[in-house]
Amino acid sequence: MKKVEAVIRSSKFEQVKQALHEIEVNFFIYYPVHGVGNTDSETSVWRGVTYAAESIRRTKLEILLQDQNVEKVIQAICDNARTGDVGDGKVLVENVEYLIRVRTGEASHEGL
Amino acid sequence: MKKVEAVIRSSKFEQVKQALHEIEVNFFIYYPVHGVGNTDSETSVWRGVTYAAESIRRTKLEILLQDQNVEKVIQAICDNARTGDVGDGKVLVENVEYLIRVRTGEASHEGL
Amino acid sequence: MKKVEAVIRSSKFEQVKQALHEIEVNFFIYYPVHGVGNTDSETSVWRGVTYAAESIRRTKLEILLQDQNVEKVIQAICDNARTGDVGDGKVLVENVEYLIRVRTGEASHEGL
Amino acid sequence: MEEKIAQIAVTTFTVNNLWMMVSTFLVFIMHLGFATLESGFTQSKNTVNVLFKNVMVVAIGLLTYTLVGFGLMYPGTDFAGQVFAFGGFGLSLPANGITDAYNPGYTYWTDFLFQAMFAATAATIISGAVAERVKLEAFLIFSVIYVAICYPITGYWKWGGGWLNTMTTPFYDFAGSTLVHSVGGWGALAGIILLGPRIGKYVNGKAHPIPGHSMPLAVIGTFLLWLGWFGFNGGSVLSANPGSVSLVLVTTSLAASAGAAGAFFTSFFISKKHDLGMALNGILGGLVAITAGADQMGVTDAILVGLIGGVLVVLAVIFFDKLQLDDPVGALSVHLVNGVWGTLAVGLFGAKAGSAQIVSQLIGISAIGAFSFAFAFILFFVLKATMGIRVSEKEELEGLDKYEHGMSAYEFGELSA
Amino acid sequence: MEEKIAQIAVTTFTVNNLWMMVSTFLVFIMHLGFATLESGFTQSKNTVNVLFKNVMVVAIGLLTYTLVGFGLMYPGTDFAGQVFAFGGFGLSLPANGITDAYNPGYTYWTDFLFQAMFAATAATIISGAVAERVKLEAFLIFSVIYVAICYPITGYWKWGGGWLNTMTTPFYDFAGSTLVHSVGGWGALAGIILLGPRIGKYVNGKAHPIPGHSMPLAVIGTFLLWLGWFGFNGGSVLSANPGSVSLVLVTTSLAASAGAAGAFFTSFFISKKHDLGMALNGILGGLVAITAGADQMGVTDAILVGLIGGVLVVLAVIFFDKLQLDDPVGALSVHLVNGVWGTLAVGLFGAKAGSAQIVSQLIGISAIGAFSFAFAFILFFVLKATMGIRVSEKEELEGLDKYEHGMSAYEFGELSA
Amino acid sequence: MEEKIAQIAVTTFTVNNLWMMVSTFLVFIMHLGFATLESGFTQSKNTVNVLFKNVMVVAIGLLTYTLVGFGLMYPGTDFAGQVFAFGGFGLSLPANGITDAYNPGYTYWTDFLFQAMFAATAATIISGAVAERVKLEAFLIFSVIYVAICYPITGYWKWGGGWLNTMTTPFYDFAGSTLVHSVGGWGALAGIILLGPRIGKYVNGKAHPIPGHSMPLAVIGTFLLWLGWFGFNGGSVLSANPGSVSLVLVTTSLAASAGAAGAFFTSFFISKKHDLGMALNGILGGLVAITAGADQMGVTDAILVGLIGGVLVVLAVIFFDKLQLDDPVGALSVHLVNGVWGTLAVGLFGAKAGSAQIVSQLIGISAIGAFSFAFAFILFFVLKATMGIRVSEKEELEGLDKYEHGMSAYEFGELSA
Ligand SMILES: Nc1ncnc2c1ncn2[C@@H]1O[C@H](COP(=O)(O)OP(=O)(O)O)[C@@H](O)[C@H]1O
Ligand SMILES: Nc1ncnc2c1ncn2[C@@H]1O[C@H](COP(=O)(O)OP(=O)(O)O)[C@@H](O)[C@H]1O
Ligand SMILES: Nc1ncnc2c1ncn2[C@@H]1O[C@H](COP(=O)(O)OP(=O)(O)O)[C@@H](O)[C@H]1O
Repeated sequence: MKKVEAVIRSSKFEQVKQALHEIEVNFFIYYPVHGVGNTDSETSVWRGVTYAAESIRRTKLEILLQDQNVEKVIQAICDNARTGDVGDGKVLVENVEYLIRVRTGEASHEGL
Repeated sequence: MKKVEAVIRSSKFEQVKQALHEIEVNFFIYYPVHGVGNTDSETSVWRGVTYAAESIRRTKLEILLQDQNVEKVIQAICDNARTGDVGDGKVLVENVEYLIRVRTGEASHEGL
Repeated sequence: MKKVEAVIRSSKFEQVKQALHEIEVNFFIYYPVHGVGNTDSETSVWRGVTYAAESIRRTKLEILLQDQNVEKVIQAICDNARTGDVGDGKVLVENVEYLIRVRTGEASHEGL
Repeated sequence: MEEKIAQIAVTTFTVNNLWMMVSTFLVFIMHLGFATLESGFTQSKNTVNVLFKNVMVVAIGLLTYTLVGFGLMYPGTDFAGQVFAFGGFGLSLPANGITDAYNPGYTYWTDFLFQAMFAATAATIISGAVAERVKLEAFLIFSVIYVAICYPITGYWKWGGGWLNTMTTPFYDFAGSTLVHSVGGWGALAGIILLGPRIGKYVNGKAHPIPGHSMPLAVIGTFLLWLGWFGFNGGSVLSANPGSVSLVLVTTSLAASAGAAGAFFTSFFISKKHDLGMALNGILGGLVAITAGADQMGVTDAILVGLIGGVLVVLAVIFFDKLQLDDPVGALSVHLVNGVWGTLAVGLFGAKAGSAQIVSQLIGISAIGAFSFAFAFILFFVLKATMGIRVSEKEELEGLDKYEHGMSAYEFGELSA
Repeated sequence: MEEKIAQIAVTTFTVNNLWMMVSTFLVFIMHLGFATLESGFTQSKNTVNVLFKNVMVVAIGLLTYTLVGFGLMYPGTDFAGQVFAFGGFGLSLPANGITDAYNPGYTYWTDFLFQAMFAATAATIISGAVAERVKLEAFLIFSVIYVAICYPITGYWKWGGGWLNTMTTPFYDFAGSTLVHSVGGWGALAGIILLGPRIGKYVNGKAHPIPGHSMPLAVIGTFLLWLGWFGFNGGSVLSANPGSVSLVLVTTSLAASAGAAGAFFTSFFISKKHDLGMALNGILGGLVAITAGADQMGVTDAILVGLIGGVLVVLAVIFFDKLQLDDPVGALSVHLVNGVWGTLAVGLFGAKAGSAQIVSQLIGISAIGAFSFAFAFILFFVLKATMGIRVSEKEELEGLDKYEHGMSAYEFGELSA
Repeated sequence: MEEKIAQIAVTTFTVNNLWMMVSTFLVFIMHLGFATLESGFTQSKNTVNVLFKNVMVVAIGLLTYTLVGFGLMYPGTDFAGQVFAFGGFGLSLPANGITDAYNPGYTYWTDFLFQAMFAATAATIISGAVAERVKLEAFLIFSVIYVAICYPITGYWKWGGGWLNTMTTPFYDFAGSTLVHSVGGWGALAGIILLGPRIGKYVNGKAHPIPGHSMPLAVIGTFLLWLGWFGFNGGSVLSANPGSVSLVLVTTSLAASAGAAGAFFTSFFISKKHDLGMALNGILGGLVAITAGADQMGVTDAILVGLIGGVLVVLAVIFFDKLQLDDPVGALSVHLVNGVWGTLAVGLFGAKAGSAQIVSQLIGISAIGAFSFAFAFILFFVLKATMGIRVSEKEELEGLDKYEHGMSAYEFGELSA
């Protein structure tokens, strides 16, 4: 089983969520993170001083998937999170040894 | 060494923490996340419109463990995070290559 | 490719960020977490009751790296996040199967 | 002895003027009420923008009203019964402007400041309705013109002594259900129509709620508005007359309370939850509704007018969502619907009730409604055609704070990181 | 000439009434103070619930007091010296209700509104003490009955001219340390006992702090309460008498300041930290303490009464925690303990000090305490036996906002996501 | 009849005193304004600390002023024209202290309380400037001494009847651009110099912004300060004189509005963004600037004085950053720069304009500036040498709340976890 982690623009989150639901990916978690990196230059101002924001707000998604679904999920995320400007984010794939469903205690190596 | 990640109901967090302390698991991190998934139906209301909350608040724990301790930690989490209703969450196990303690710089493959 | 995850004191974050930039690590994400563990004893007070704060605020960094860069990044983090007191945090290394850049859709096993 | 007796008139004038100054402060604090209410009911990514509009509208509104508005609205007694009149630019202290020869209730300066605080309210009402998508500059230009020209003209029709005031059965609007609140409400309607809904608000014809980001701010706003209303209505007595002012305070409070109760029960009936946002809007609905007849109602009248106002707010919010008119803070339901209801209620309840009055009320509601809606629509339309009135999609999605202001309303990073 | 002289009385009446109206506004704003203080001192998962209670208590309190309370509390002079009396339902303007023949200090309407704002306070005090676990409907029903019946009855004993006022040495409670604050405090105690502590508050007999979620809200609340107290105490002079009112404002401010100082030093001595929550409670403790004798104290008396009040608050918070009486916002320490202390202080400090007065104060404290505690206990008990007064464990753990209100107080997702 | 006529004087006195009490309330609420503004403009890890300082400064300031300050500042008419005088410790009601024989405008108690609320302001201004790094105890000791001694001495020079008031062309400072705001500003400057900037504020000579954590709090603060200024300036008329007070309210409001406009345009010109923080500071700058001559300016004068004030604020913020004087909330730009500007403006605009007045204004600005800067510098220096005035690096980085107070200002864990 795999864990797909995606760091995307927060403003694209709703669209990505819809796209995931359309391909029947209904379970995942997400949370806000700060991204440091190449981004569309955003100038911030505080009390007369203009400065480059050193980090930007991004949303991170974590999705647990059976191996065969990884491909299409990545596709869905990339297609929907893309604006074409620098700063669209990254998706990565990690291996998960196994997974337990708290409610039942059942464990699985392929995903639930 | 393993990393156990658990996504549980926030309202069960205190109980899980106590249970972990009881089996001498004293170090971990946690943070709030939004869970999308099968949950006990929660209806929200905003200005007269009733709608299904599209995500729910969950707490995610990350615990680094020596391989032999994984079993009992999962047990403790499942036993204490369970309500029996849909939405109790998931626990997953990942492999960690190695770990460094910042204070001393010492590295370990089994855990500290 | 590797993912380095570090949990450090939030007050050391700025210094670590500068150090990472100096060794040309310009891309990463970070977010606040609660750490449970051995820490410099912090006493909190609420309405006359003194109690040990059960968790402390830490910042977690996630950095994706080509394998050969892991070493020096860990070094930079440890050197700059260290105060020498208990509670300086941990750094861990995980394996990442592959990475996709959302903007272009290009995938890589070594890092981008 | 003679002198001492002369002092009586001065002291009486001083008391009246003191009350009007206190009322002015109370109306002033309504602007903080609007700022907190509107920012509480909108998303945190647009909070700086909402606050900025509310701050600048007060400042610019006061300056504009100084320059043009006051002269248009109160051109002086030489211009009674007309449709349009202008007393000149700027402020100039008339002879006797600081004695009771000017007015037994207040000095020229107090008069101006009290009226100026009112004027800025109309623009502020609109700011909530168009929030989270309107271009800042376009909105500020709109506000300047609306406060400088539209609000004073319709205000003159009644309070300035214009034609609505000289009809056989004069139109009655004690403190501005129509002259202030509906005028704001009609402007809001025009803005909402021309702007369209926020992205994601209506998906496949269904309303998709976009919850506000801070209920404490919304509650602070509502209480401050209620407080301010004591001056808004109480000051509209235009003197400290003990009987009249204290009656107005009682009807105002009871209508607000009944509005809360009306919205509480209606919304619970509909959604089976205790909807705080609706309770707050119910209070405001009750307040707007009582405004037109606060001095004409008895205790029971006031409670009924407020109660119906509270029920109407809830139904109106749902109704406007059906029409896909996206009003983030409920400005239409509170200020337009209850402005109309309250004005009409003067013909149905209380001392002035009667069919002749109903007709006059309908004339006033329609005339002012038509004028101010048309004015606002044309103005927004011209702005839309020229500079544009809506921010880009990208800006709307990522938040107006980031692009227009280069800052966030909140920085909790340091705290929880 | 005659007419001008008659104007003197009218103007004097107008000034007095103006002051009482201003005081009414100040007491009104205390409700926003309570709303912000109580929500700041409780957890964010229950914030909507806390705010909702505070908003509805004002609205319902005003309506209830209109219908029943005012008639019970001020039945009129025909009912002097009794234990129970009722002047009739609703409000009806008496002859001369808007002239100084009714009262030299205010009109009937002002009288009612000032008193009604007071009445709602007692219920609001309770709302903080039972927060985070009480069922909303049960609390609202409790409030209605408490404000409609219990508060007016004990209020009548003293302020309405009942038996406590006609004793040889009359019981003295200037602005309500006992009649308002203790009455709220006793009700809070009954509620706390019957509800039990919040889950997790006492583990193995040790108090486990549950910190409040927003110190800025708590500070806003405290300052607004202090501001409101100028009207609460200052208005209790019942006229604008320059000497009396200004003395009351000074004693009130100095007691508040001394309360802050008392709590500051006491809590630093105990915990070696600068405890903001305690400083805020110290201010409130000082304010409650001075309330009974604000017009009878000199400068030094006021400072001492406030200082002791501030010390008492800190000790009482710790004491109640020892007894496992879970009071999230410190309502018992502030309103009950200092209500008793302040009432007693009238017999110990200032112009009325003396043993006869001490006895009278003790009689008043005990009689009103016994009646209101019993009333509240029975009422909560009946509610507990019938509809239940506590939410389910699940609801308490996940937050009342989610289940009772279907919303969160804050939505920062958009911001930081 | 005689009696009725005597009542005229009493009633007149009552009205004047009532106005002064209302002004006192308004000045009081400025302290909440400062608390919210300063906490909004600083980081959330230091919020409890900022709030704590603001709360305690009011409490301690009132007590201190009771004990020493009032006697130093208003020693009585026997001490006219001097440099230093002392009327005695504590408060003691003079004969006729509660009639118009004391003063036609207010009682002794009102006098004291109004002045005491002013006094605490000067210390509060400093608290913002030294925020996020000053040691709490050191700051509180500083405040006590500053409010007890420095502020009253320079205050006496003018308002207490000292030498600045008895010059041929007396120095003019209507409500305290210099006597209150600059005195606070000079103290702030001394503190900033001796403390040094916050860690990370200036890196390689470049200013690195440290954004404040809550714009809603900052907006609440600004509106409350504007509200409070109605009492600060309006109350400085020292009676309810209708013409004078209402003129002052108008000039105050227009200067505030023009200040917002000035800062709005200047900051947009500089940064191409709509800088909310600057707009808020612009309002405050306009208010401080008009304070010295609020009763001497016409409508256009007031607008110009405020407009220039708003422009100055923006330029001054940038200027002080160039000098690496780290002022988290802009206290120097608002209170010091505009305090000086406003005082000078009395010689340039309005009824008193003229070269003799300019000279007197410069004398007053310099004398008071020199004295209060020197006083503050020496006092901070002694504190630095003895107990230390700055927290440890660790404490500053992790936040003062954690170490000095053992708590966080916000606990949202429960909410979003
Ligand atoms: N090596 C990395 N480790 C962790 N996060 C990264 C890494 N590289 C990029 N990111 C995250 O992805 C975001 C977008 O990536 P970036 O490289 O700036 O844009 P693009 O992929 O369009 O070139 C960054 O803001 C950062 O948060
Ligand atoms: N595949 C997944 N990837 C990531 N998170 C998941 C996944 N499945 C479930 N979760 C998280 O666990 C929570 C509970 O899971 P759910 O399936 O709804 O309940 P249950 O396990 O009781 O059937 C979800 O809200 C979601 O946040
Ligand atoms: N096994 C673990 N799993 C997850 N997080 C941990 C683990 N051990 C430590 N941490 C995190 O690192 C922080 C510091 O670690 P700690 O052991 O207290 O200090 P030190 O490494 O200096 O001995 C802890 O607060 C905790 O958040």
